[in-house]
Amino acid sequence: MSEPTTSRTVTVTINGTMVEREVATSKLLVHFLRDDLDLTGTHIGCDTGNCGACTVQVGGEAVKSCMMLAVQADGLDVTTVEGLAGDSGVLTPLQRSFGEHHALQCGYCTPGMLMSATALLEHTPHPTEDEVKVALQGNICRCTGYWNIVEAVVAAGKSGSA
Amino acid sequence: MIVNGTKEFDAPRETVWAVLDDPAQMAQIMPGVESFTITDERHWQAKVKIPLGLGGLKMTIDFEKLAETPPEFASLHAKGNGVGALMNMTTEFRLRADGERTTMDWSADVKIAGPVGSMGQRVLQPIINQQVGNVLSALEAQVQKAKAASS
Amino acid sequence: MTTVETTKTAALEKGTAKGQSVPRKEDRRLVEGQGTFVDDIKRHGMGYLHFVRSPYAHAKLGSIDVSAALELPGVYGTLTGDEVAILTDPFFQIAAPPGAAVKDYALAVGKVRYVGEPVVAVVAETRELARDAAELVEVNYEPLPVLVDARKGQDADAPILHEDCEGNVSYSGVWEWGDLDAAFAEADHVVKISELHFDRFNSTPLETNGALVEFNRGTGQWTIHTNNQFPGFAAIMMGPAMRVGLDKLRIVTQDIGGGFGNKITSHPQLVVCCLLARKLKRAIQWTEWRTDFHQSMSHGNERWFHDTEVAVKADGTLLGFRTKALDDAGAYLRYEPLGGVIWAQVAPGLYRWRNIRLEFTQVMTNKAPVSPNRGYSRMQHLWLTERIIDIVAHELGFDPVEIRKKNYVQPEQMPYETPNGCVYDSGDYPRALDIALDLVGYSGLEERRAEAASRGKLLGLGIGLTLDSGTNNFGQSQLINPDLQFSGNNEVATVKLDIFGEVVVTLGTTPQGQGHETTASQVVADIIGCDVDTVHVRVGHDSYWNSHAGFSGTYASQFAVTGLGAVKGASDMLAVEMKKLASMVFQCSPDDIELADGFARIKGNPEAALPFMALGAIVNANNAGFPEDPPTLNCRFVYRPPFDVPDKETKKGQLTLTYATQIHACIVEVDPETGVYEIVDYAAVDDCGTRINPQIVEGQVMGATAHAIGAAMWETFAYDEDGNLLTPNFYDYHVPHAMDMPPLKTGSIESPSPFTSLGTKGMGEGGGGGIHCVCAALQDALRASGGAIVYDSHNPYHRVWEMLQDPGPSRANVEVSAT
Amino acid sequence: MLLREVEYARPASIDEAIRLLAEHDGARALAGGQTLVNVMKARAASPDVLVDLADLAELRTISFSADQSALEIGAMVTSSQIVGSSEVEVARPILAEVASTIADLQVRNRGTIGGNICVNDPTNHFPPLLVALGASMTIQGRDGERTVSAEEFFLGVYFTAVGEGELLTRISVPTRSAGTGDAMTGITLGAHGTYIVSAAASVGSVGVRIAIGCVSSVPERATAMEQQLVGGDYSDAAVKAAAAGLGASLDPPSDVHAAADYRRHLAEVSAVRAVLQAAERARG
Repeated sequence: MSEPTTSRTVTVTINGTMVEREVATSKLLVHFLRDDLDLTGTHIGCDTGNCGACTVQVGGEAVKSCMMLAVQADGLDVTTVEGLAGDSGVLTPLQRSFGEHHALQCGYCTPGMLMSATALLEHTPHPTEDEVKVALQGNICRCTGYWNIVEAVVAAGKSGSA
Repeated sequence: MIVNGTKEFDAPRETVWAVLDDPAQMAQIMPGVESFTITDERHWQAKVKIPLGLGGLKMTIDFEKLAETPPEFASLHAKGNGVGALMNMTTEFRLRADGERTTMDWSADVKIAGPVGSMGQRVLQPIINQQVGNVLSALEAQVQKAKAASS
Repeated sequence: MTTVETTKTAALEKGTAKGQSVPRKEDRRLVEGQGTFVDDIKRHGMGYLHFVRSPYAHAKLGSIDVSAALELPGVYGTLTGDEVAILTDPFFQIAAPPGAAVKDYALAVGKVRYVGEPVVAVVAETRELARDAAELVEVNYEPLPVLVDARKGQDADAPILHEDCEGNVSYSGVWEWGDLDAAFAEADHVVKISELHFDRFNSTPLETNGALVEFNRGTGQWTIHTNNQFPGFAAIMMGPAMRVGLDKLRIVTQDIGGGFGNKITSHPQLVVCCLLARKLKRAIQWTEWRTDFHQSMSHGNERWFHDTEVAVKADGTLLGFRTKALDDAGAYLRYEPLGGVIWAQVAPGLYRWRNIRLEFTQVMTNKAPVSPNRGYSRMQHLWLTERIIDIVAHELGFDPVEIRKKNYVQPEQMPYETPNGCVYDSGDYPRALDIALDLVGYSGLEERRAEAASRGKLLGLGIGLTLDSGTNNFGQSQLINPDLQFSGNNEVATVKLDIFGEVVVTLGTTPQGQGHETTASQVVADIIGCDVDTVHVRVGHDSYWNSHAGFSGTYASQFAVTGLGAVKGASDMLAVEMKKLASMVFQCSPDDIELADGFARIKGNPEAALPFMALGAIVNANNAGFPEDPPTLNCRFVYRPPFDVPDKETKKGQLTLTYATQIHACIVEVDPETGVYEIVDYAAVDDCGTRINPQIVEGQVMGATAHAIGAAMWETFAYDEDGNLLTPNFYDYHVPHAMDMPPLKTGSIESPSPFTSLGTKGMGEGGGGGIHCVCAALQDALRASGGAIVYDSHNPYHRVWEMLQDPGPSRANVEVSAT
Repeated sequence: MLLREVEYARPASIDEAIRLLAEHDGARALAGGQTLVNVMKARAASPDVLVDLADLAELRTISFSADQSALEIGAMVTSSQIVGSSEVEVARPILAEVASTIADLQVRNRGTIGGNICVNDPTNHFPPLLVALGASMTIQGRDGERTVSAEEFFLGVYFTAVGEGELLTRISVPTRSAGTGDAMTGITLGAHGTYIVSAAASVGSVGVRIAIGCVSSVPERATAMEQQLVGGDYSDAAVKAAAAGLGASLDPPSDVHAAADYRRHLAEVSAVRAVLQAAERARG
């Protein structure tokens, strides 16, 4: 039996570490990550779920953490940009490719782009240019015009795993 | 945004007018009225929760009767304040008697501002049309009730 | 990947960092999510600020009741306009009368003048609570008639925004150079265009404005962590308003999520944060929402051009033009009316016409305030000149390519002085155009047109040329307000050799993605003789610790000139000191010393070499027995471009130091049934003189292209008649995403600037080349279906459909007469 | 960006979900949240209780009806699931084709077909498509379940036949028979963007069904056009002739993206294109 409450205890595995916290049911996942857990690599660029700067992986899929309540992530695996290189500090081929292809300028959209592209490469290791564009459609970048980002993801796919 | 139309009633003009002229009956035809206060014969206030499917929009609406020529013409101003929304509406209607039937020409100039207005550009007009449709059906029902009561 | 092709026409120098696309120093932290953006900064006990904003475009403010908000547990306090009016003075106005009389405060005082204007600030323990409390603030508004259309701003019955101004005009002036009467007498044709409209939009950086402000009661000093991109300007605005010296305002920036000029005018909100930090004795955190940004911050200048007349000779020679520009400044003058002069940096565009007259009027309206936006004010003007060229070509039957080439300033004329005394430093416009045309496949155009027609599509080619004037001469502000005490420009850098041989650089700039850490390192490395990795450029800007000057900041395409000029100057000084120090050690002449590979060594004797670490250690830790006036290895240089104050009578003078060019060309296909169109080919060719880091330069060109395509096709700040913004979020304000972008080819040539120490030119803004070329391409495509004239910079599908349905109204805009 | 306080429950069964929806005033079902959470962020609407359907695995399946005549899609099936479903590919591939153009990948990963149609935003993809396909919806309440046709289902923006205390459980789409062709087209704001006008058409042995989106608060059946096409002549000229007058019969909204007249025109163009493409597909 489940009765309505305004706060709940959630257990989420974030970047491989299990976290148990009491959260308000009205709290968005993105605020849980940024404000409660200090994982500030996940960004906020709009109020309406259009920009994708807050993209994280939940259960292996790219989702926008501003259109999801923290309580909805209960029991799930969440990966943020901080979890890509992990404790080893070794950048993923995709992260390196972003640098090599000048796929970022201000870097604000970058974490969301990386999370969307990482999910793509996990499903489709060697994507075509069109597949990359489709996967990144939900991520807005205002600096690069996307060309170098698409190129970086395609190149990461060519170079091997993500 | 201006919406307008024509509505026919199978009721005499006086019956229709009586419904439209009575704030208490008006309260019956507005969507989601939770409370209704009559300040004086020209001013009244309604607290409404407009049902929007995803959850209601609460608003306090102040009405002011601007002009009337019984039993054929009236104009009304409504100013609504709610969290996230602000509404300004001027509406007028003209009743034409047609024997035992009545034809109403109506129009409303609706202005919606605030976050709801800005969030909902793409759905605002369909929603307003939908609410207008609801009001007109409720009015029809109310008129029929009044007609039945008076006969 | 074939969408990007670069035509390299300048060989890279070998063995130097300069000219190489070295990897960016910024990238590592940013791809790891370890950048520090303003909303990432937290302080113990900080209060979150939420603004109560006006739902009305124009209203008198009645009583304001904050008591219910204050009663909510966890609410720390509020600030109202009444308090602001007591605690501060109105912001300094750049305008001369009539605009000078505008009273602009950090919160609305007495009246609100646009939807979204901050009226009350509420601070609470959490973000959520601040918003809840804001909903409990009761504000009484008495709505007033609204002015939305600037064209009605001077009507007798127009609502007046600022009663102190006696009208809505913020600035007006006549700008005339050459002999217009003679030009029109000489002309064989006069082309008249009754109205053109440049639409309102902005670059919408992905990170919105924000701040974390602390007040130190002991020193009376504020520390303002913010993403303002021009702290020097913010301080000039804030200090006098807050009645404190500028040194009380420590402004700190770190990573900034895009700016594009839109993050210059956040000073009103920063003042609110400062007042609340002092009042509530706690750190104040403010992060603007996207909707708030769209409704209230830094829209680009909307501009009309009326009664344009162009004098043309029978052979296509353009003699001159006259027009009346009407600029919409929005509700307050936050950086305006500088837009009233900035356009004059590019008065003739790329063309040789010598006779120009422009009556400029700027009007205030009940819309968001206008402030700099990538290509600020020049974009609007260049759009006019490009529209003129294409409309003249269309009406008189000239080829748009040939008429351009015929009228371009020619490479052999460089440096070229424009009719208003600006000097175009270098460039080869015809060659750049040829490269762009080649990249979009111009030679096969007619075949492609026929092929598209066979599929029922209308195909058109357009060219858009743009000048990126870099490094403002702030003396131009005196042309709109002779009393202003601004002129010239400056920027500062410090370069020091640290104790273990690391080179440490501080900049006065506040980059927002332009890669200053990287390019500065490249310049330093070449001069000091070390590799780029040895150079450490401090991230961000701190007005307490970074050396800075009055015009420090990142705006107006100037880093490659002023920023790098300062870096080069300081690096040269340091190199001299290092050589001197080495010569003292080796007992030789400084001229015998060379700096290379991290060593100071005697030329021709590589064995006699001191590592930089030794130099750093000697000066910093082992300096007993030094002579008088020893080297400090800690050098500061202020770069100052050689500007004079422009002539206020003739309005002539050098307004800008360098002129980079971008030439854009595109091919569009229009579906005549719906007006839907698609860009099927696109090329941008850039010439910004010597490129320090070609990849970064190309990235700027790409970004400017994307902004322009967005503005041409989708992005608009449209208002209804009540002054409500109809596009306050990314649903309705559609910015292009990855699937929207056309294939892009880029090319470049390098015409080094003779006026700068590195041959570089300011670049990065791009001035809307994409808007110009999309307009031209649409007009070319519609030629086969009614011959509509493209009269607006923004052409959504429905406008194209209207022009297809009935080209009449657009055609009625244009008239050709023989003289 | 910040929600008002809201109660939240996560039932383990459909019955429990229905009980929660029925017992709590102002309770709303939370599916993928790709619209509801947004609306709550703007505080444009504030449900009092959210009933999260995440744990109701039985609403996440795609299967065939007992007689194989229909595809049964659970209300919590996401757009991404539809895109990747082999059942959909076999039985009604248009569903996947359309689902793959909804919003963006992140939204498709969480957004559900049930949420998409219960919201019934006029710009949404599924409502006109399901009307054209002749789908039906199963709604469960305390007193059992009932089934309504797609036309009866859509009542207005954010309004459907799902009443208080009820839950949409599944959508039944007839499987494609030989000689059936489906298509959906329209004009969007940017590639795969928000629809300005949409049109869905399904051509089959008994004729054609056409539904227009973005022109009113519910998908509009183009019945007059359908009737003109009963003869089965789907030539370019015939379809265009049949569409004449469709625009004039509509009363679409004007907004910043399109004036009403332009929408009327686009409705005709889109209907023609959808029917032509559907007919071509019907021919195989």
